Amino acid sequence: MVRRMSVAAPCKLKASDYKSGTKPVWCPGCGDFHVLASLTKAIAALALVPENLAVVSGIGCSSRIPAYLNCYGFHGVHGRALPLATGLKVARPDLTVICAGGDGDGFSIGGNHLLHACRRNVDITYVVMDNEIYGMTKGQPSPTTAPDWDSELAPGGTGVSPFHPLVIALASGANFVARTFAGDVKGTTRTLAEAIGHPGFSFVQILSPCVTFRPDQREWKNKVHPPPVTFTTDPAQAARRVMTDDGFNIGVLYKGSRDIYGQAVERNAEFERDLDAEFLV
Amino acid sequence: MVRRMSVAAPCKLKASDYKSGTKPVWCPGCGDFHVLASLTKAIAALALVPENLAVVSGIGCSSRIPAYLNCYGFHGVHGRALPLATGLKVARPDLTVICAGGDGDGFSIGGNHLLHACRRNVDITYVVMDNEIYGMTKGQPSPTTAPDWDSELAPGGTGVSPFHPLVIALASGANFVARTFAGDVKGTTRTLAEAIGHPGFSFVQILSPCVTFRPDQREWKNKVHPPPVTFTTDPAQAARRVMTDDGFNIGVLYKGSRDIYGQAVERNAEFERDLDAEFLV
Amino acid sequence: MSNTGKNASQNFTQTELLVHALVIELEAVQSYKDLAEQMEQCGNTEVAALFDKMSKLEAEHAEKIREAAGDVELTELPPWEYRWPGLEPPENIDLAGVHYLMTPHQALELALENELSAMAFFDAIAHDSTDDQVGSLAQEFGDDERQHVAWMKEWLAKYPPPDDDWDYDPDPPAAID
Amino acid sequence: MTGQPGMSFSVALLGKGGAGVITAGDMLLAAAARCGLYGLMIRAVGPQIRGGESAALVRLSSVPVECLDDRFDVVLGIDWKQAEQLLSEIAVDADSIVVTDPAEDAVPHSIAASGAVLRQLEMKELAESVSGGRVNMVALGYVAGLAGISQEAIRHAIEKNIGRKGRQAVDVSVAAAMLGFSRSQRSAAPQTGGGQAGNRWMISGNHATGLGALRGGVRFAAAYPITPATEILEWLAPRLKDAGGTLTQAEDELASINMAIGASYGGVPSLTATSGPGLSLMIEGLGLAVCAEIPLVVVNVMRAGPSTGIPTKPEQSDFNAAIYGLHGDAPHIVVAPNSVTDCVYTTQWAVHLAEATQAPVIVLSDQFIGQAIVVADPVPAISFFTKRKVAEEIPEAFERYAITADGISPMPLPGTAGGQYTADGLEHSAAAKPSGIASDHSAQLDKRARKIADFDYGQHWADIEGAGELAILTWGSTASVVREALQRLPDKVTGRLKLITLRLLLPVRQEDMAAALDGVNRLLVIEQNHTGQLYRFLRAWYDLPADVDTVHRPGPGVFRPGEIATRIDAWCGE
Amino acid sequence: MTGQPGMSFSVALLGKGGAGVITAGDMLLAAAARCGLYGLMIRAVGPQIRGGESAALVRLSSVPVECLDDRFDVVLGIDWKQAEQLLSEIAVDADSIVVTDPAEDAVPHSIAASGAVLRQLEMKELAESVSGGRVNMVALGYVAGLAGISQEAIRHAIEKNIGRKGRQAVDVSVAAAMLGFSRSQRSAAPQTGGGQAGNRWMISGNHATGLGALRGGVRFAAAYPITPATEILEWLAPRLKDAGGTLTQAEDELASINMAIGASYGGVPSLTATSGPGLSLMIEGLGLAVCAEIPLVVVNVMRAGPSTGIPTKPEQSDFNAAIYGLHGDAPHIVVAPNSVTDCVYTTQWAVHLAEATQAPVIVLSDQFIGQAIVVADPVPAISFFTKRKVAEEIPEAFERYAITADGISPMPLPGTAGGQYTADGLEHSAAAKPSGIASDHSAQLDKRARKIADFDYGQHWADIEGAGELAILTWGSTASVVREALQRLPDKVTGRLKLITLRLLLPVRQEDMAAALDGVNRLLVIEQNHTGQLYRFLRAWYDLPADVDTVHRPGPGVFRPGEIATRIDAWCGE
Ligand SMILES: Cc1ncc(C[n+]2csc(CCOP(=O)(O)OP(=O)(O)O)c2C)c(N)n1
Ligand SMILES: Cc1ncc(C[n+]2csc(CCOP(=O)(O)OP(=O)(O)O)c2C)c(N)n1
Ligand code: SF4
Ligand code: SF4
Ligand SMILES: [Mg+2]
Ligand SMILES: [Mg+2]
Repeated sequence: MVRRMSVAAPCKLKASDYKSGTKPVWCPGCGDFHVLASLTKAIAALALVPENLAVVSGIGCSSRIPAYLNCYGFHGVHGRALPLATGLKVARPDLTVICAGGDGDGFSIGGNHLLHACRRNVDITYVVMDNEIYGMTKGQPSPTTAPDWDSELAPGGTGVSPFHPLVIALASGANFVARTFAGDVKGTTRTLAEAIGHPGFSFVQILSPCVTFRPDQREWKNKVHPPPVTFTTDPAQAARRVMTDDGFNIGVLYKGSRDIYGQAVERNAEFERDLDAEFLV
Repeated sequence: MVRRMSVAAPCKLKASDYKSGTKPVWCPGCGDFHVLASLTKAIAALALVPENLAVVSGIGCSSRIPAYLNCYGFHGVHGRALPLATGLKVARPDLTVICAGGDGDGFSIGGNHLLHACRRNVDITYVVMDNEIYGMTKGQPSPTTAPDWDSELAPGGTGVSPFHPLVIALASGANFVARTFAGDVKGTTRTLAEAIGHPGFSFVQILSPCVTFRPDQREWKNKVHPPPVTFTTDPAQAARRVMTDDGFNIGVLYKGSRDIYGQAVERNAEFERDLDAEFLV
Repeated sequence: MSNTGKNASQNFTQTELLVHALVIELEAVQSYKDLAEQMEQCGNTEVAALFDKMSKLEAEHAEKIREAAGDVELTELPPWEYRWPGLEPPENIDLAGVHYLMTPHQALELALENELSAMAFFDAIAHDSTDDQVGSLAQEFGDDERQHVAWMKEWLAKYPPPDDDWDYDPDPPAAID
Repeated sequence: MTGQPGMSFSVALLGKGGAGVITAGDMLLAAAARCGLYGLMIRAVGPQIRGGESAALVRLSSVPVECLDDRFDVVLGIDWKQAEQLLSEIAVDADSIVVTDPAEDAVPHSIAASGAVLRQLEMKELAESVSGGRVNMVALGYVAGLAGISQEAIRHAIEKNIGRKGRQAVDVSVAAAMLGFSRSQRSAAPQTGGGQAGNRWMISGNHATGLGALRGGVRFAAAYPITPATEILEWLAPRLKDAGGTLTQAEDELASINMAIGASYGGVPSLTATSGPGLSLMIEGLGLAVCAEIPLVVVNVMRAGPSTGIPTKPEQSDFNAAIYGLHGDAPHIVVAPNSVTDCVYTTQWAVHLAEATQAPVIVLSDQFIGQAIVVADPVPAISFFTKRKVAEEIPEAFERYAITADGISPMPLPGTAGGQYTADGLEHSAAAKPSGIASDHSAQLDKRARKIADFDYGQHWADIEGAGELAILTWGSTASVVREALQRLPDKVTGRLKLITLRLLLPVRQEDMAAALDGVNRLLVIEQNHTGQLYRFLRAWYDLPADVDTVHRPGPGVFRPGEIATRIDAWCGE
Repeated sequence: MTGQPGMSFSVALLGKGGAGVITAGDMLLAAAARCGLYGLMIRAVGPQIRGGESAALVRLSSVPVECLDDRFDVVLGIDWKQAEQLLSEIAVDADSIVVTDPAEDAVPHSIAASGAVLRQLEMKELAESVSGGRVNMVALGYVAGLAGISQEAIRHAIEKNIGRKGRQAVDVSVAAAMLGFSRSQRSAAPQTGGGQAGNRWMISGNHATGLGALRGGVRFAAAYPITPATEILEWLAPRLKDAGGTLTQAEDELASINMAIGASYGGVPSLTATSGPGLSLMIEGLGLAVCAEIPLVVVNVMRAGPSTGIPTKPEQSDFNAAIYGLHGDAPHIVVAPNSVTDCVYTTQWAVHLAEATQAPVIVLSDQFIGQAIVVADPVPAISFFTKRKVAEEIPEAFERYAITADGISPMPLPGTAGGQYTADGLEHSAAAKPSGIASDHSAQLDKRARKIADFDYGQHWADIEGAGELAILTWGSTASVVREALQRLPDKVTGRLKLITLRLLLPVRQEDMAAALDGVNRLLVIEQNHTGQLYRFLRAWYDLPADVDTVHRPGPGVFRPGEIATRIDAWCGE
């Protein structure tokens, strides 16, 4: 009556085996469906064992993704996915940890954790499904929304210029930086697989259209294009490139080789210190 | 018995008139004394009327500065100085609003607000007294601390690379970016005056030694030097420069001319909308 | 990015062709199944049924390819190693092209588009291939797709095109978090 | 239709996304208003953002109503695709009419088993017979007919709702509605014509909250969206602008509350609105406002908790967090509107209290109150002569945190010469200097407590109805349900009953309560949460009769008046 | 010296920054321990970070002591520069000895007026007579002499404290100390030799907390520094590493609590420590741990509030926030150590409770308990056999949030095949799928409440001493003061008295309390805050005797045993 898969067993699962069977709440046409497809394909390509993979998220349409995957998941609170993922990976370095969410979750309320996760460089992959909007709360501007986009909360536009997540990631020390377009499942799959495989903190911004509140984003498929040059290993150069591009360059933009946080620690060592002795006087 | 200064009165106060008389809690030799001196000089040079100036801060040694000034002040909670300053300036655009604090307050717990304050570009000046440490809590590493700096909380160092506040500010859209050294009172005074005068969000990082927990920072005075080139108006170029400099370039690094948040709003208009009418059915 | 060169259709081996053909169909089976589910979730049962039917059709097709392969072992490649003419396998229905209020007509148009691109994919190989055996196999697959195209067109004729305001939803979306 | 005082008629319209049941419900409500009826509507949704099943739960009545009925007179399903979960909130019985389209699936088992009368209506067919016609309009016409609503009123409601789309669109909709209407027949619906057209409001609680805030003088709002509070902020955004104020979208709730504090420190009455998770993030800011003595209104529209909980459903379970959540001894004010329309008044009062006491005020609304739309009598504007005790003339030895008799220290606004001081979350002396001295700490603690405890809240602290030796104590959205439950009970029960609805939850009003409970020997506390939070609070702070009972259950379903009437009846008979 | 059971001797050493009074106090304590005494020391500081006046308040005793005395036997001022504020905490009387350096300013008026015996000691001069000698060592020798501490013990303490600086440094210090010692004379200090050298611990409450955490099995800590909790984290940092665990510094408290939740989800017992402002920021995370059912220990070392308050001073005023602060109905556990040494036990127990119940546990310590250093008997290690109910074998129809009899659902750890599930802060079904259905919500609410309410807390919920018809109820650092106060009262008073010290603040233990209060007809609740938070909580949740009195006052000063003895005596006589 009990099934117990050997952890060491070779894993030959198909992409569809990584789906949980839970029906997404997403609107048909939402880019997040593509991301789900790409992610399962990337995981299958990497032959990751479902029970050794954990996907952690915050709150938002995009953040619902863990429940749709056949792996360990944590649907945390809004904006705190990265600390959750950090704690998990530091405590359990044997797991593959992916953190996922939206632009509101990751760049607005969660912006500080992005800075510090990049800096800390724990070996996790952070996937942001960027639709330039708060989808789940019905369409308010996010940090990546264009300043003139009209909405109920900001009639006539916010007047605030969008910020550049990739530049922020580069400036903060992310070890792998890429941008993909959700509709490009093949490219996204490859980039995700590469990001997961790359040591340290990997950041992947996926342009993932919100068909409900941003029907204009259906046009993105005609706008994206590969970057004019291949990735660099110089963050300053990468940052400058991204700061001046049109936002629709897709592909891997930067690969670094910084030290990984928490890898030096030897784990499960015997407890050596006599704690009591130090208090004796 | 009451004194009531006319707001329009010409203001010819000396720098010392901008001190409140409250004795600082700071350690003698602390760089923050220099910052206090520079700030009062800058304010005096700008002939700001004390009651039309507000200085807002968070928590930390550096964040104690409002109480030492003769102006309106707000010593808020840790990390939230920028939102306080933002609310105040947006609601009271007639005031000059300066936000001040430390590297822990501004870059660690307050990091997200820095991102978004830069982006929003409200007309305030943000002064960070960076001593690469949490002074007030007795010496823990901050986001700007070198990775190998040994401390009780991070024995042997954090292993985490410091992040670049100026690059973050540039990437997020700050409208004026400068770095000064506290010990250079003349340069700091001039830069602060310029920053306060510059419209939009101005960010000034002041290298301000903590003589108690970082006695090594007494060496800073021998390390700082003016930047090799003059400031730029291209944020991408500025970012690249700062990402590759030695961290001791001082001076104005960037001046922008982005739209200022909240300036378009017409204030104190007569209330025109008949609110009741819209509910009638 | 993928190698999308024009000559990509020239040098397929037989096994490669079979693998590509199989993957095209399997992807399509999955995509149609996903879409059928999505439509079911939205109560758009008519379109759901159509997608379901498409999925079954593609499954039959996949079976046929497996048969054609005989003893040849078809190992799947990492997704990015396939050589498709566009971003995606030709018969991979565009998940973004759907809408919860879409009509059967639109669903069929989508399907037709995909059958056409699959057909073009095989036709190109049939035309360009320097290997006769590969060429004729591709021709065969292309003909199967032609058959599908014909069916799609037939079905399309049965469903009226959508009204102008087919995607009009008088109600606002729901906020759920 | 229930046999209650006032004729009430409850209709549920169900349909998958795109069917337009919410719009139809909206129009039904507007049409009813036109006929002089009152009413209420809430929207129930499945888990999907788009395309999922949803329901408009509409109640019409000849007298004002502020809650749902226990049962539905009419349930109309445009389809029944994924209706199961929604149907758990829609009780039907043998007296109910269930309307279904023969072209769709059969009615779900739970409905069929209820014994309700089934009526077939070819909605799809009828809609298709009008070029461009929609099923929801057919449905609207049909139920409006059942409810005795006039054709003119239907036409008017359609016009109002979609008039901006042009003549053609209106005509098509009206035509479809009339087809539905023509198939319908008048049921025992409430009397129409009880009021005059054009003197009713149609308003949601969240909009009412926004209105109260504006009336109270709020001119700065900081916003971070969260269900079910977002509409307050979205409603305010353009209107604040018109009023010469600002709404600023913040990066998170930590920022939004601190922005509001900053603006208020500058002298501008300020507000932010949120729900449970956001309230949790605002706790530190609330404490700062307490200590630095900054007026501030935080509206918390409660949803089912804990944590993310059930965002689209109501619960009265943030009571404890609002009352006790702040660290340290942190006196502040908590008020709660007790109906959709009361949001106007209570929010305006909250602004007044915040400004007058220089303290943060939490307004505890909930998802039901916030998102329900009612047709009600207009809420008249009142004036509290709200005025912050501002230090305009600065005496020589001015002290910002001076110890005053009423505990309220005059506050200089930036720009006032000579008033310069540093507001502080550190404990401080009267002169606003940081202080760790015991006497300063206790003097400031006393003062901050006193200014709130001694403030004159007048009769607004509670709404008290009836008299007798039995009392019921409740608050918030539950109050309307209890009020209606009492109307349903026989005089011999209600004649012995007093209803106390708390509007002021904090500070406690011990004297007022003692007076209210004078002669009461049994008390029943009714609230919608798992642990009886109000009940425990009352025990902690008030002297209650020896015999106290409590009715509490969590969300997501709201209480219904019949359910509560039964509970009260049983309790009275105990 | 007071005439209390056990001989106690209180010494205050004052001096401006650089004078080294804290080090001298530390050595005094260590030397006393060497002589078999017990003791306690706290540090009092002015507002300056460096260079301000500070004081070491040391108490030595022949029996264990866990609180300060009301008065000081000896006050030694190396100087009196900015002593005024500190002196408010240092009561002297005609029996006190005040030691002053003739080369410094005269003793402050408040001291001079007390009638205390003034003694001159040329500390500066004596120190200068030894090359490299320091005043604080002269002072140490002098007060050690007064306390009857042996020269050997002084030498030993100096050696231990500065031995790493080399022989020379030790010799100089010893020489200076001996000069002071030689001027001194034995006073009526406690008997020394009551114990053996080497069998005492010298430990602070914060370190004791760290020890308890490690003993309990904590292997992950997330840190954001805050006074007065930082020492817990700093103590843990290297020791966790040795134990194969990790301490990660977070960017803020929102991150630290979520990191701890993430680590614990992974199966590693986790902790974070903070104080009031940080607790406020952790409230949302605590709610997540409740809903997703993740074990977690949060130590909150209370300081005076509200807001930033008085960071260096204790207060028991975060009680409400810890108990009630979470939004929604969010059952969790709150425990409180009742002495410095009890931190070891209570923290270890907290880890056990968190792991066993899959819930967050808040440990409410305070600045006094946390930063006081005691000389005490070693705290023996105990084992709770702490074990999380882990799902190791996954049955076919496994449900993460299964409804079980004890309310505890087996939890699969990542890596367990077949156990894949998504932990969620959204309400969910037993199968861990998001759910807004009433039955799922109430089943999970019931379960989460039950697992905590029904857990077996054994006798640890409270420490109960004595018997009688009068009872005193208290908690935390106040408990030690009350305990000593009772020792000072005559048997005819204490013979009627029962002392109940709550260790488990939440959940409530109604049956246990009923048993404890059996036969009690009057109750006195003692706590250190402004509003009587515990008292109100007890009223809310427990059936108390009709006659309940309350003693509560805020910080910053801690209660003293004489003060409390007087209050109790008066209350008994009422
Ligand atoms: C603390 C808190 N604040 C606000 C919310 C409301 N909320 C839920 S999702 C969301 C925004 C989601 O935007 P994004 O991360 O871009 O996700 P999307 O829905 O666009 O995929 C907000 C503000 C919340 N759940 N918790
Ligand atoms: C919410 C909260 N967390 C932590 C603290 C403790 N704390 C006070 S100051 C400080 C760090 C200050 O560092 P920085 O801003 O660099 O100022 P500095 O003292 O170095 O000038 C911390 C962590 C606090 N007061 N509030
Ligand atoms: S609202 Fe937008 S982001 Fe959310 S599921 Fe729908 S399309 Fe996707
Ligand atoms: S501790 Fe450091 S930062 Fe703080 S006042 Fe002293 S020198 Fe300055
Ligand atoms: Mg988004
Ligand atoms: Mg610092």
